[in-house]
Amino acid sequence: MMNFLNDWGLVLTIFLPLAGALVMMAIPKQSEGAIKLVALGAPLAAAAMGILLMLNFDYGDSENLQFMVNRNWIELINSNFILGLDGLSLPLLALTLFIVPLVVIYSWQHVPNPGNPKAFFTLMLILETAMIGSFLAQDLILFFVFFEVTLLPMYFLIGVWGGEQRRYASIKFFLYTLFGSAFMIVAFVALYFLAKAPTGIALEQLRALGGSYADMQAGDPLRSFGMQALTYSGAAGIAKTTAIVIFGGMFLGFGIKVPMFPFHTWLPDAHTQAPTQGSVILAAVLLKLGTYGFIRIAIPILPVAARAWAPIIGILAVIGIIYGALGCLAQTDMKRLIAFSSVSHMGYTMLGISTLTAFGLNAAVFGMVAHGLITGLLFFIAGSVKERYHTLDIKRLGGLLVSAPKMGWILGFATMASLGLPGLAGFWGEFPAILAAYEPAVGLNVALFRTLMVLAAVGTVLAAGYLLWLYQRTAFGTPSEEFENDPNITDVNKFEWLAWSPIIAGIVILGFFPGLIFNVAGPAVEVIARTVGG
Amino acid sequence: MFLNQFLLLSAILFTIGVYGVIVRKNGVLVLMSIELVLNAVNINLIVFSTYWGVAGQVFALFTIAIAAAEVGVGLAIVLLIYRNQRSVDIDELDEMKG
Amino acid sequence: MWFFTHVWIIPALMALSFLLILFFGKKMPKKGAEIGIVFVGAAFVLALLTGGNWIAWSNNNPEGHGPAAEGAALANVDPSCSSVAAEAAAVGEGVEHVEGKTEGKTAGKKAGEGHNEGGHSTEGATAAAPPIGESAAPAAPAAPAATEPAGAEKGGHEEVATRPVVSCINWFENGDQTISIGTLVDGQSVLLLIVVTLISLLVHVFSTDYVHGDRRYTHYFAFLSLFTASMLFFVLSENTLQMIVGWELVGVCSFALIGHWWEEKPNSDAALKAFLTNRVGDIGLLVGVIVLYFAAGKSFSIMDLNILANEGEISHNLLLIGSLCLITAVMSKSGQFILHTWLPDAMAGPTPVSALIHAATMVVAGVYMVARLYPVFFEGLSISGSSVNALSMIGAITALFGAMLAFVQKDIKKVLAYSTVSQLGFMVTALGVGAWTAALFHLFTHAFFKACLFLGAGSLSHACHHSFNMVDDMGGLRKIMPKTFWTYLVATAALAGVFPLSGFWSKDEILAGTGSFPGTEGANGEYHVMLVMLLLAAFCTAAYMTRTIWYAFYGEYRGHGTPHESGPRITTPLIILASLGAIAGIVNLPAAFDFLPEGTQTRFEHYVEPVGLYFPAISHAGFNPALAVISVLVGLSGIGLAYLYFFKDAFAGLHGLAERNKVAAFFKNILVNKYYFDWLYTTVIVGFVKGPLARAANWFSANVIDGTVNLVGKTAVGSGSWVYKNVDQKVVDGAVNGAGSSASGVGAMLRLTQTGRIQQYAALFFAAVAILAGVFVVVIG
Amino acid sequence: MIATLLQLLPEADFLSPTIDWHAIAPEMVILVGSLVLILLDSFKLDKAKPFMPTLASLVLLGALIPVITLAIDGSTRVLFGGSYVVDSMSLVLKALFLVSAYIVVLMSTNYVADGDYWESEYYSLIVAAVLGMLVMCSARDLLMIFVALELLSIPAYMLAAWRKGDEKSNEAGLKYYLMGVFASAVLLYGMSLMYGVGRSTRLDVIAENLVRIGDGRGAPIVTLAMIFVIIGFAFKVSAVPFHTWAPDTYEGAPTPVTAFLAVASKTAGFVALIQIVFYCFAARPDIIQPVFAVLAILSMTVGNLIALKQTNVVRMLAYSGIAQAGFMLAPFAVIETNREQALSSIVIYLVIYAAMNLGAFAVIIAITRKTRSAEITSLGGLFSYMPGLTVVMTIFLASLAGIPPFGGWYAKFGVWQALIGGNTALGYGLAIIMAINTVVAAYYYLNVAKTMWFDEAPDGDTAPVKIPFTLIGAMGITVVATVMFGVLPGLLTNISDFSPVAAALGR
Repeated sequence: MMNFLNDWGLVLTIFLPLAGALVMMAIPKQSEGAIKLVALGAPLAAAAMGILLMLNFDYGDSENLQFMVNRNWIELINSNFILGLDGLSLPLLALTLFIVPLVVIYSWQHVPNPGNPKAFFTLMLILETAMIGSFLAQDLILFFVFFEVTLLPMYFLIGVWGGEQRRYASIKFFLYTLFGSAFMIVAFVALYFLAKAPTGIALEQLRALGGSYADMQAGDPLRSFGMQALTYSGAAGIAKTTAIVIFGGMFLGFGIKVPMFPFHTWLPDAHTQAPTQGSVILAAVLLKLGTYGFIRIAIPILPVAARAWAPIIGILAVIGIIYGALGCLAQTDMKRLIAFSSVSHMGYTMLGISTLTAFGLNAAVFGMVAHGLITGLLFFIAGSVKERYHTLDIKRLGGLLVSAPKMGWILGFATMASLGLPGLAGFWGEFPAILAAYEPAVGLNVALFRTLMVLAAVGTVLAAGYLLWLYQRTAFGTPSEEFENDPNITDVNKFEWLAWSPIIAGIVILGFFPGLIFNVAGPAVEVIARTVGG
Repeated sequence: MFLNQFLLLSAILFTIGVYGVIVRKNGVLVLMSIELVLNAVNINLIVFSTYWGVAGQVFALFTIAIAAAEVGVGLAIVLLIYRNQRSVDIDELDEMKG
Repeated sequence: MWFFTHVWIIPALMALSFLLILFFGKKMPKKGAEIGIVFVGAAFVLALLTGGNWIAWSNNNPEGHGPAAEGAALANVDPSCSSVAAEAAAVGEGVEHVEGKTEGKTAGKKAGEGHNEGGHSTEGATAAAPPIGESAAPAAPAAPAATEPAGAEKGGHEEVATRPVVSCINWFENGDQTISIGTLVDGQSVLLLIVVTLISLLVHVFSTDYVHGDRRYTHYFAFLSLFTASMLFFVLSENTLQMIVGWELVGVCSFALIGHWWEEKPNSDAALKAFLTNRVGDIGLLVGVIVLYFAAGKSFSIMDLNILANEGEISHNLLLIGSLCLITAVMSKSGQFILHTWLPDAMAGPTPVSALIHAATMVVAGVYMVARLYPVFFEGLSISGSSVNALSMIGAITALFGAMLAFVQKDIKKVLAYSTVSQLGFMVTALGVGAWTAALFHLFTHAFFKACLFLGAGSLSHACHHSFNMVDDMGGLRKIMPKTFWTYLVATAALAGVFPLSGFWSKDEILAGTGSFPGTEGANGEYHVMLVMLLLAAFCTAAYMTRTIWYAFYGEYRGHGTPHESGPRITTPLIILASLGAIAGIVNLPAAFDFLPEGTQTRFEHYVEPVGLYFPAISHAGFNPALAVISVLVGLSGIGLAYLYFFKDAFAGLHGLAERNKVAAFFKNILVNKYYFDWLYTTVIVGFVKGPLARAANWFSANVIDGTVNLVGKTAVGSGSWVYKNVDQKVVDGAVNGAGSSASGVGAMLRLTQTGRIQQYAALFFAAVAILAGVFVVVIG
Repeated sequence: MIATLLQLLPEADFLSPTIDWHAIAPEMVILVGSLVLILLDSFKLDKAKPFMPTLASLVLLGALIPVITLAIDGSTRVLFGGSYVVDSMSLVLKALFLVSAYIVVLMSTNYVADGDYWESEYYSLIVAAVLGMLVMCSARDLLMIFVALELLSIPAYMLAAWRKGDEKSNEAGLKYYLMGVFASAVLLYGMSLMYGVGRSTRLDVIAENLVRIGDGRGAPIVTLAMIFVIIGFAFKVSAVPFHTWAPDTYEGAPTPVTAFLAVASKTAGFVALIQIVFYCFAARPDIIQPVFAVLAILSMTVGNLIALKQTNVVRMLAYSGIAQAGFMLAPFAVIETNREQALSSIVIYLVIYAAMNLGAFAVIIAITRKTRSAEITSLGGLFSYMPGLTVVMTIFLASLAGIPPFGGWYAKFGVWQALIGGNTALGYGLAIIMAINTVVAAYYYLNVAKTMWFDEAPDGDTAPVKIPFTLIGAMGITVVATVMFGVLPGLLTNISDFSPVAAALGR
């Protein structure tokens, strides 16, 4: 069993959905039942695989990669097919495996116009494979490939099944991300050529990786894309300025994906235009690719540059927090408001990251999962509201608690969770991040970060502000006469219950047992924090 | 030897040919201008071959042969065009642009 | 011991009740109310038992002086919760562990049961139980009355160290820190445990009648349970992080209950306002807790924090910053001046809720927190020996201004609300001047009579078609609703501080605590200003309460319909609360009353006020008859004046003064408009943030940033189209010239390309050749 | 009689060269094949018609066999005193040419048959052009290269004008022809000068002499010669500003021919450039690096910018091809510092480019069978009635845009690797410019994808059209190749690792 998992566990988890997609292509368009069955079966199979992995995961040793798979891939550039699961990847893997089946369930009768479930689900399965892959890849090039593969399916999900402005939104989303990743890959290649083998203990670790590293001497060119190897090398032999420039390339790539403050403008359009399922996946998982990239790649591989960039990231993060919140306040469209709130929430994650401390990074990891669940739920609800009211214009909504009480309460729950209510998941992404900012990694400007801490704390108030205003204007009050007794407006139906109740449960459970993530990710991020000297 | 003079001559020929190519509207004349250019090349080759052995002359022979072939094809195409639109004024051929 | 280590069962019970009501409430015959009542009743019983145990426990506090004894007193602090306490405890050691083991086992077993009944969210407690038992070991031998409690009676506070029981489990590990969750049991928490459960129980009963047939009857009870659970969770918190959680959860419950009737905009507005105002204060809470976390050497543990602060391990400045931050939190949660504005609006919620949350329990959370972290404030604000500090200042101002505001209200609940504000001001002042016990004592008594007053008001409106407007819709109810009347009267008297009702004792202690009055030098400082302001406040209090009595119960009935006395489920709680409000004072009779039998004075202080390493050595002002008399006189004069003014129509000149006199009108307006704070907040600040600022941000996003991006895109496409257009347009005769003028560079070339003219292509071709060749020949040679 | 005649002759000192027939077997097969095609046609005119495509394919695939055997043998073979070399790289390229030509034949089969064009000549011309390409792969001599170039160009001129009745086709043919002739004239002039300064037509000899001239600093005439030669091929690869012919010719020529030009003939141009630059001009990086930098930047930028505004798919592909050529030219600019990777990255790019571009043209041929127009708008709503075709086309477009997991990404990645590996300011600069251009390019590729997926059919006609199996075959091969190269680039890098070859160069 264990051997099987070691050899095939991760590979299967990644490619089962893809297999499902291929099977689906073979199914004729008409037999929707079969299609949906496959669409649900494949993610569930992957999830089952993932659960097996998590059961056999050695939590005592979560700072080390487990179930490693290491095969030759592109010898010429010494880029290998390396997969691995550690405390950092595990929560995100879990998140992905958790969300996608729910999305499928939700789509069971909600396949958006213009229908064609076959194509819809095929794209979604491909997307899942790509997402899982990028969380498990341990080789820069492999990561890059998976990272890019997420683009096309999302592009089509938005463009074909999206709203009015879908063409504009989809192409904007695509080009934005592509722009970032173009610089990212350049940065990767530069790393490949410049990184050298380190000295001392790091060298021993490097040699322990075996392969071409086995007999490296300090100062030898590394010529590797392996994340581990590069991490051990810690950008040895790269001049500080060069390292800072390279980090800049990655910063573009990941920062746009997060999205960080100046690069965030694609997000509202993409979210607003995307179909519900698209928004959910985008918010729940895709945005996390950026933050994950920072924690997994940019910071450990370029520690020195990371320290140089940390203040900038911190400042941008806080600007994002405040700015996103203000943006929310100005919105009239429910979905757009939620989208802007993502900018604000990811700001906390980035703030946690920018502290470069174990506490902060850990908070960031938690923040990713929490934001994934909560914002995912919010988008689900927004989708259902849209479906019933055929509008998301906040001014026209209202009295949801009257017309659809259960949905109203769930929305209330989601908003509470989203504004970082302690006892629910959101809080554990925010508070520790703010806390970490009080005492950033050694050598960072303490005064600056404490200022940021206070500003971030102020952000929590704004968050409460826009979320509660949203809730008041949508749920409280009595429905306007145009929706007074509209037959379409029904309460939560069984598919929605199936899709939502797990998320709700997850939010509560994580809220009361934050250890479920903190304890797993803790050791992993602690190693990273140590490499940065935090 | 008067190497420079020969090179100069070939250069002049080359330029004349280019000029003809650019200004002549008649397809056939354009083809003839091309011949000029090719001959300029041949002069070069012959001249240099006096220094570096027969390779140049062989090259020149090849050039002549291939030039003949090219002009053959060229004439064929010009003829084709003449059939289709009763004119060999290559300036009228601007159906596709941009 | 078992009760102390398993006290978590009590909040767990309420949480369970919440879930049960949520999921099955609708199907129950009584729509879930019975579940709530049963569980809260159980919780109350458990709380009482815990209280009893605590009394027994602290009666057996071992005699002893100095750090060793005080260290030993901390032996029941689970080392995994507080390392500092553990070290201190290590000082006083040397006990056999046999009984400890057995203790541990039983504890473990019981914990098992506790787990079963405790339901959700308490897993792991079982795992935690054995260590708790272990840690309990040293305490065991103390049980057989080792030392004579009688000896511990002299003057109330002798050097007998309290033995807090702290037990916790590992909540999560973050980075290299281990953060625990658990319970801290000592006099203070036990006190609140009892108060909360009791009032909650009564309110539950009251509500069954009051909100009968309500739209969301079940939700209402669900949230009552949730609130009780969160409040208990907060009260028992072992570390500040836990405190934050409880703090926010009660906030949400209050949000939900204030907005209970959310169909009407005002209610939802009030709910939002309450939540947002609290959020503002929470900035302080978050920052303060963070500061203190690092100050205490990366530990949230209250024990660590208190002990370190107490022993001066933490720099004064850190403590100052921390305490100031926390004070903002107190201001929002406990409705202190200038963040008090939400509290009166919060009366939009159902009256029982106001009684439970906005009078008796939640609003005192701020007070409780200050008391809980007292060393921090004591050191940080250097309360001892000074004569003014932020805490006392805020408290005093609140007490006075709140009382004045209460005058102009028409709505009886608003009156009570401002009265609450003012009374909270008393408590905060007390804490500010170092009269810790007095503050808690007042919290205790105030809970009873203020709850009674609110429920009374509820009963009134129940009779008067749910109107609270005492000026227009009430009057002359004395005869019709005798029970309500008498209970209300007693509670009012208590609030006004009439001897010998509970209010008198607690208020008097606070006044004495200011240490300003000659003869009370025993106190920690000399806060003259506070004394004066508090006396004024006391005067106003008495007066406006009399006013309410007049409007509500005397004169002619001004409302419509025929009011009637409320049913037993409403009146019983009233009676219970009133009687408690009357007699509660005896639990802390001054030490000076030595004519009373031994062990009857200062029981409250003895059992509630901690002594030991984790609490500052505060001194207590002795009882001063003169001051007592003065305070009573002030109260009575207030009553008297109001009586004359309202009942006997005295000072006729004053009646309708505001109408005639500009000055008076001006002041009245200020009061009516609540000092224009709401206007400031809603119109100015919120309006600005919501309006221009947000719009500006949005505009910036839409036009500037997005614009630049689009601009880049446009320029790409634009230049594309430029090239395209110019390429496409016919160049009539410029071909040769253009080709010739190769100096005009690539731009010119682009213009000349792709015209469809072979010869222009050719021209371009050779031009490019010429340029390339030329340039390189020149440059490189 | 003849014997006596022979006796009369003086003792000739002519010794016939020893020819390694195995080495030139592929060329021989093609040569014979093309002759057979012509003869068969002239004897059995109409009976043979249907078999022409099959026969042509057989010839092409047959030529692949000796290529493979040579590859297995693996040894580098030098013929004709070093002017003809068969090494691993040349074999890879030959295989590439043969396969692409085969795919072109597959595409042409129905296209040529449906419109009544001369078939036999068509195929024999294609095969003849392939012969030129094969020779090009091994040529190490100016003369040889020139002959190969003309051998592959002249048939192309005729093919471009193949639709005799169509004026567009004629125009395309004439433009291509004239520009081509100008180019070869310039090339020849350059070659003649090069012969003059290099004292030989053999590349290696020239290289030696180039270094000697002006003790390394060279002379103006050297620069002139090099520039002229490079430009001669820059035309072939349609690099800006020598690209003008490409869009018009592509648009006018029969689409299969366009595919042939866009892929095979362009590749041939690059092969020639590789031969000339790596085996000869590498001695003067101070000239070629800037030249190629300029050409690369101009090509990718101008090509992309103009492509943004195209309304015709074929024209769009023409400009995109110009931009792609720019990407392929970039590595030449770091030849001095990063020779091996420069070489292999170019070859890898060529292979992948061939796969995805041929595929794209195949799909377009299939679509135009229905829409009868190559306007982008006419692709509207394709997804709704021909989803399979749409997906395939999307794959090719995505690959052209360089999005994993399709081959294109690795092609670009390789170039980046070469550029940055050079670790020169020029290299980094090109890498950045290229990064930006990739994004610009993505826009117009996606624009086509958008039309197919998101828009509605212009005329409500949504009846799917039957696609001949040969076309499906062509698409199948190219799709598989595109995806394989993207997912497992190792397959490609292993065979195109020319470090030994490149190491041998010049040094």
